[in-house]
Amino acid sequence: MRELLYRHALCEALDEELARDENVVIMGEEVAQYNGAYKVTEGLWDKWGNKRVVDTPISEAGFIGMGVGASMLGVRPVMELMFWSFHSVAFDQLVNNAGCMRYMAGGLINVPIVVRGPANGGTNVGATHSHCPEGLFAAFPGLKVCAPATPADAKGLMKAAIRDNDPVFVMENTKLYGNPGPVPDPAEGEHLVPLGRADIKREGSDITLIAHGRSVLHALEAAGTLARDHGISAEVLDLRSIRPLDQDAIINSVVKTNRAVLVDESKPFNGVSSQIAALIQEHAFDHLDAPVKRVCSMDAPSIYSPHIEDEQLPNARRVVEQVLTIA
Amino acid sequence: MRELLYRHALCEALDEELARDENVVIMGEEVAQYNGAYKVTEGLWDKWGNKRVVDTPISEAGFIGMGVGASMLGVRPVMELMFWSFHSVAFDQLVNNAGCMRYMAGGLINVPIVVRGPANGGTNVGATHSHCPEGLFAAFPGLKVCAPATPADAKGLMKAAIRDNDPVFVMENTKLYGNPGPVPDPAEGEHLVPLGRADIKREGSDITLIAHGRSVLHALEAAGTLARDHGISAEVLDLRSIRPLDQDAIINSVVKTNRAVLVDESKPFNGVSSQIAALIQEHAFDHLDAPVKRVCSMDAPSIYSPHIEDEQLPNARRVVEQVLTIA
Amino acid sequence: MQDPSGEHPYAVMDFSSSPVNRDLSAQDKIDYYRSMVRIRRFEHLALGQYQKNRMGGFLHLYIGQESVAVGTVSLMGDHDHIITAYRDHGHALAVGMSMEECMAELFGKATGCSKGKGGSMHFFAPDKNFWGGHGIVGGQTPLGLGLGYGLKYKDLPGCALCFLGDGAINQGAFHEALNLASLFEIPVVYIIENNGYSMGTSQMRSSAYRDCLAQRAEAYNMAWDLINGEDLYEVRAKTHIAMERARKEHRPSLLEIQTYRYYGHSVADANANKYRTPEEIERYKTYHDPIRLWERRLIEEGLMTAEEARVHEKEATGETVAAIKFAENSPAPTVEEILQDVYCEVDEDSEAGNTGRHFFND
Amino acid sequence: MQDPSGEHPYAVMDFSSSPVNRDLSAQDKIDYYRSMVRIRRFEHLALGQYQKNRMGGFLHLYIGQESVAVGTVSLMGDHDHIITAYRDHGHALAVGMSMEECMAELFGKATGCSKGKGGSMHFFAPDKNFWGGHGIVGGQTPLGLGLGYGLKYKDLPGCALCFLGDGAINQGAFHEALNLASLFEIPVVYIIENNGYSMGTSQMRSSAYRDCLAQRAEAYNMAWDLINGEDLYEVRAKTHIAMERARKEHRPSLLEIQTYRYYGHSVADANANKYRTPEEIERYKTYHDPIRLWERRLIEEGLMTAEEARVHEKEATGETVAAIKFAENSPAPTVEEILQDVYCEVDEDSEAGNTGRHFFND
Ligand SMILES: Cc1ncc(C[n+]2csc(CCOP(=O)(O)OP(=O)(O)O)c2C)c(N)n1
Ligand SMILES: Cc1ncc(C[n+]2csc(CCOP(=O)(O)OP(=O)(O)O)c2C)c(N)n1
Ligand SMILES: [Mg+2]
Ligand SMILES: [Mg+2]
Repeated sequence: MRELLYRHALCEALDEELARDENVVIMGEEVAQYNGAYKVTEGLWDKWGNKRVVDTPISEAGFIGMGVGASMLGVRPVMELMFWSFHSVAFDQLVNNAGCMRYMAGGLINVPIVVRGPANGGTNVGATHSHCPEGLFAAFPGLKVCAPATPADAKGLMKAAIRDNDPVFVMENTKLYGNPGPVPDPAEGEHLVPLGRADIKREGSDITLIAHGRSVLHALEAAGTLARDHGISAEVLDLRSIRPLDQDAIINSVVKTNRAVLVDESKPFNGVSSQIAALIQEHAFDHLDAPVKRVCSMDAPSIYSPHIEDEQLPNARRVVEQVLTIA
Repeated sequence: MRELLYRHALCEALDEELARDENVVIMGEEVAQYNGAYKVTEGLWDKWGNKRVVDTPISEAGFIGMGVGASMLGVRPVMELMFWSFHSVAFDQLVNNAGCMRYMAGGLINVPIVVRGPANGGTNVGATHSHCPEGLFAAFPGLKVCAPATPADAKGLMKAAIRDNDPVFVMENTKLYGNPGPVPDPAEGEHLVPLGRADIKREGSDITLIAHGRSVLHALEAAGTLARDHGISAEVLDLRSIRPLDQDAIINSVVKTNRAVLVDESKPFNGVSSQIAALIQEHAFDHLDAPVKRVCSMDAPSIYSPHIEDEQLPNARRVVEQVLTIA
Repeated sequence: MQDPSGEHPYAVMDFSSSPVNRDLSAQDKIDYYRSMVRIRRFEHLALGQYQKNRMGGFLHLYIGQESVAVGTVSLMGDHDHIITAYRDHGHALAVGMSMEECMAELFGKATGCSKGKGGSMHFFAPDKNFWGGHGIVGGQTPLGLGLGYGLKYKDLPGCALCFLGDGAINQGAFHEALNLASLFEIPVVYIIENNGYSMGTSQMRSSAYRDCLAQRAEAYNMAWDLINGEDLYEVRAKTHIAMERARKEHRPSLLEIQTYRYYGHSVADANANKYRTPEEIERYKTYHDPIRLWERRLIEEGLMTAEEARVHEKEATGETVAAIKFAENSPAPTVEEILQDVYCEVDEDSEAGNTGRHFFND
Repeated sequence: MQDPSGEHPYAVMDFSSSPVNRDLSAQDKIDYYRSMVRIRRFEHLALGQYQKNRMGGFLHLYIGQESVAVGTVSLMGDHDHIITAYRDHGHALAVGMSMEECMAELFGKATGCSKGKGGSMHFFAPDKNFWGGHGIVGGQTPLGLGLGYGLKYKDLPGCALCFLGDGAINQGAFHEALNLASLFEIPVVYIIENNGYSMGTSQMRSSAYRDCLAQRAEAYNMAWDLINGEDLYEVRAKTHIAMERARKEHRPSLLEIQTYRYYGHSVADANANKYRTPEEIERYKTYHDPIRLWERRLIEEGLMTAEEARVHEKEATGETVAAIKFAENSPAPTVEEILQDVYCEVDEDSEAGNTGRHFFND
């Protein structure tokens, strides 16, 4: 299969959806003339012009609310937050106007928007720019959240998100943008990855490593080490979508392996993995041979120092260490 | 002991701290001349005047950021959000400026502010006004969160919060404001309740009910029913403070009872109880005779209808039902 | 009958011959009267029901401000859209929502416009181009911008009317929306319903400004106007200009309509007579009531008699009483319904709605 | 040497005899020169280190804007405070932070001003009344208000200087802060450093306004002024007026200082020469460079020779080289240090810091 970079897979998804549906409009800071701060939208303004690819001022609450409002009339805005961290200045528009409006209107309204951008630490940009808010938003019924780890999933989830009739928040990752990976050729048909379906990225029998986003790569690396150095066969389950969540896949895997370590770049208090741990102990209680363990970012605001930031984040070494405590 | 209403206990705390420290200033919408939308600050403007009790425009980001800035110079603002739900328009100031600034400054700064107000559903004001964000904020290292259930705890925690040198978010409850309860007389000395210390509100041996805020009352009511109708002795542990968290008290109780049901008005995905469940299964795995169960608000935006909203929230009946599934 | 205090800050001109008013039929003018009266009766009787505990939460009454909703909505065509804050009953009835669905919503019944899920602050009727009813102060202002954006994007010849209160202008989202509206040339008309107070805080205590609130538009190089809300003709005349500017030139405006609310901020407002004097309230009722003034006008124009006015009032009362009965007799939502209307895909039972776990109840 | 394009939008007046400039000593004026040169050298050499991968994240260079930080900070007294956005090296050095602690911070070392925790965007020196260094666009503007509030609350005779970019003015928090500043009469001076662009977006494409950005202050009944940033005398003269207004009358101001950045938005800005022409950049460097203009001025005034100027540059280079060495030789923070500086009570080992679990690491 042809290889694409994660960022180009996203761009291809946007391009295809722009072509498919004239209501799709890309907007955000520097997405048009500048080609995107991280070049995800590269070439789209040249190709699609001012109407379909729109630069906005630095007014996240304003333009995201604008997108929500326009979506009520059938426009389908795909809005970039240059960093997902900037959710903090648009929070009301995101959780109340995107998340609650359908409900408060008794179902008369739906809000088919996508908000996308990178949501991760690891790039030495400090605490305010390194939030991982996927668990935070998944906490709000009415919102959907996904976090692709590979180029193929990035493309497939982005296309599914754009076609979804509910608000979907796509959490990308600056550390993945440059990663290559196989992505099906458009000539062979549409490549869509449904929200709510996890993916076993590596089969195993002794323990389940559950992750999403870049943590999947740490889990895979750890699984390699575990197999090679410790004779432990680890299954790696990539959640891909946080809400809807593929709970069946989680429980099935844990029922098979009887052990789980969750890898999650969130901070530990109410990270995505807090919820997964709570679910596993509830739904697979009798199948667990050991407590569910978690590998999260160290519990402090994100540090700047490039010498040490990677130590704050999950990494394969820390995953292996946690696995060895229970396997 | 004399009885005070929850709101008056809070007011007494504010009044005492205004007297103790001339840097304490109360601010928020309608807190002064109007006496507070929920009358928590009643009489304080009359007594302390314009400098110490300040009405603000409807600009939550502006005045909370202002409070954070002033606190760096030694002022100790106690800021009311008329509803904690309005955190959504001040989120950046709350999580980044209050929560991360000390860290980003390498500890050169501290932010001794209190943000307070009601954080609850149950008053038929709809989805945007009924958020329970205690778990959401406890997720941010740098912030502290507490949620008193009784007048005495309300007073004691508020005073501790004001004296704390870190940002403390006090989650009150409109459904509790009118509740009476014993509160120690100031004549007998300062009444302080430290953050980070849970309180056993009822002793028991068969199961632990863990709650905070108004859910403590549901847990107590359920414990009564369980004792009376089912011969089950339930211990009720009131967390009081979410972060810092009294993990020892939680684990000790579960080690004793071997079972736990968490009662939590949060929505279930990443509610406070998700984190507690994750902690219990990790730290008391071998002591659990059954999965940790949770009673949360039903997983939808908060409904308006007064006929049905109480059914969306935790209540004693639902707690009893959950207990009976595992005890 | 001139307000003897002379305090009213603006000159009173006659706008009856403005282009948009000149050709109004007698029936049109009487319809406006009926529309205002219906709002007032609806709310008066709703207040009574509130006091009898038939509804929960807040009830923000619009009484005193009726000319604003009726005057502006009367200008709306098929492609014009409207959105407002939580004080939304007037706009809802003005766009043609039935008293039944509105009253049932207040009663929290499944027959309510929002199925009992939204309540007083969250009336919606997308089929009538009415997009709510929003509780977070200022939160609706970017949505209104989005309605205008959508119209322009789809090349439709309409505009969006976005209402907010005098206290709401100090929210950050509104500022962002104004800049975007002007910069992107969005067909939106922002209308500040200036009733002088945000809860218990007077305009002076909440906003810094030069001559009036709408003047803030100048900062964004945006057109603005100040309107005497007690005069339906003036409301129509000036709002029409702004709507035409939006529709034809894609240029936004900021209007400030001076008006007054007779009741407290909400029914729960215990201080309604403290932060303003009883005299102030009486003065408005006596000299500035938009319904009484319109009634007098129609009588002067020979289009309606005082007796006919009473008949309209009676009809409105009857309609409201029937709506109350309807609301009373309607079923409440069920527990199962709590989980509906969260996700469109789930409600529609689509493939996406059936993939993965959407709800996390125990 | 007049810009032949004549594009510069403001008239050039001579502010050397303004009250605040009149009595400057030769040494003062030379110090300003040295201060600007130190900033520029520091950043030039930092850029080199960045390109050698000695630091991570962003590096937003201030080169071209030095007169703004140096001119305004030169007016600060003991009770004046300052806060800015992420383009903060100039302000940091101007208030007297050492090159060592600044360079070490860029290198992510424990000896950095923020112990390697903040990085380029988050320099802090509370002992020098410098409160950062803030990465969220506009997020610092309510903090600046709070500094002014604190001064007034404590009855101190100072003011707060709060800097922001031309792109930041469209954030909601700034609007809220302006209204509060004017309404509460807070001694704060907001200073827009208008370098014409927010990342790749020109002022015209991001902001709607009438004549200039600072004019938005009128909406809040606030004083404002427009300043030619290439002239240190003008920066000082006009900023001084605003600071005095704040200190003596507790009235805020909004200043717009027109300036220019020579490099990209950050070093990572690959498009720096696309959204503006190389000619535009060259024109600024040739005709409007604040350091060269100040140098010429001092030479004309007979206070400094060209040779002396070169000596100052050399000294600044030497100082920066030493700072780089210091940064290189400093230790990185340890893993344990990641968990320090989160909670004051924990760091101080107080009772509150020891009650309950504060951190939730596995
Ligand atoms: C963000 C936010 N802050 C505070 C409130 C509480 N609140 C509701 S209405 C109101 C006053 C608004 O006044 P105004 O905008 O003048 O509208 P009016 O009530 O006069 O129609 C306040 C403070 C809210 N709903 N949302
Ligand atoms: C809320 C927020 N949105 C977006 C960004 C990303 N960003 C950082 S700087 C910048 C441009 C700011 O331009 P301006 O205010 O003119 O300041 P300058 O860089 O010119 O100094 C943008 C978009 C951010 N840091 N915060
Ligand atoms: Mg008002
Ligand atoms: Mg700029």
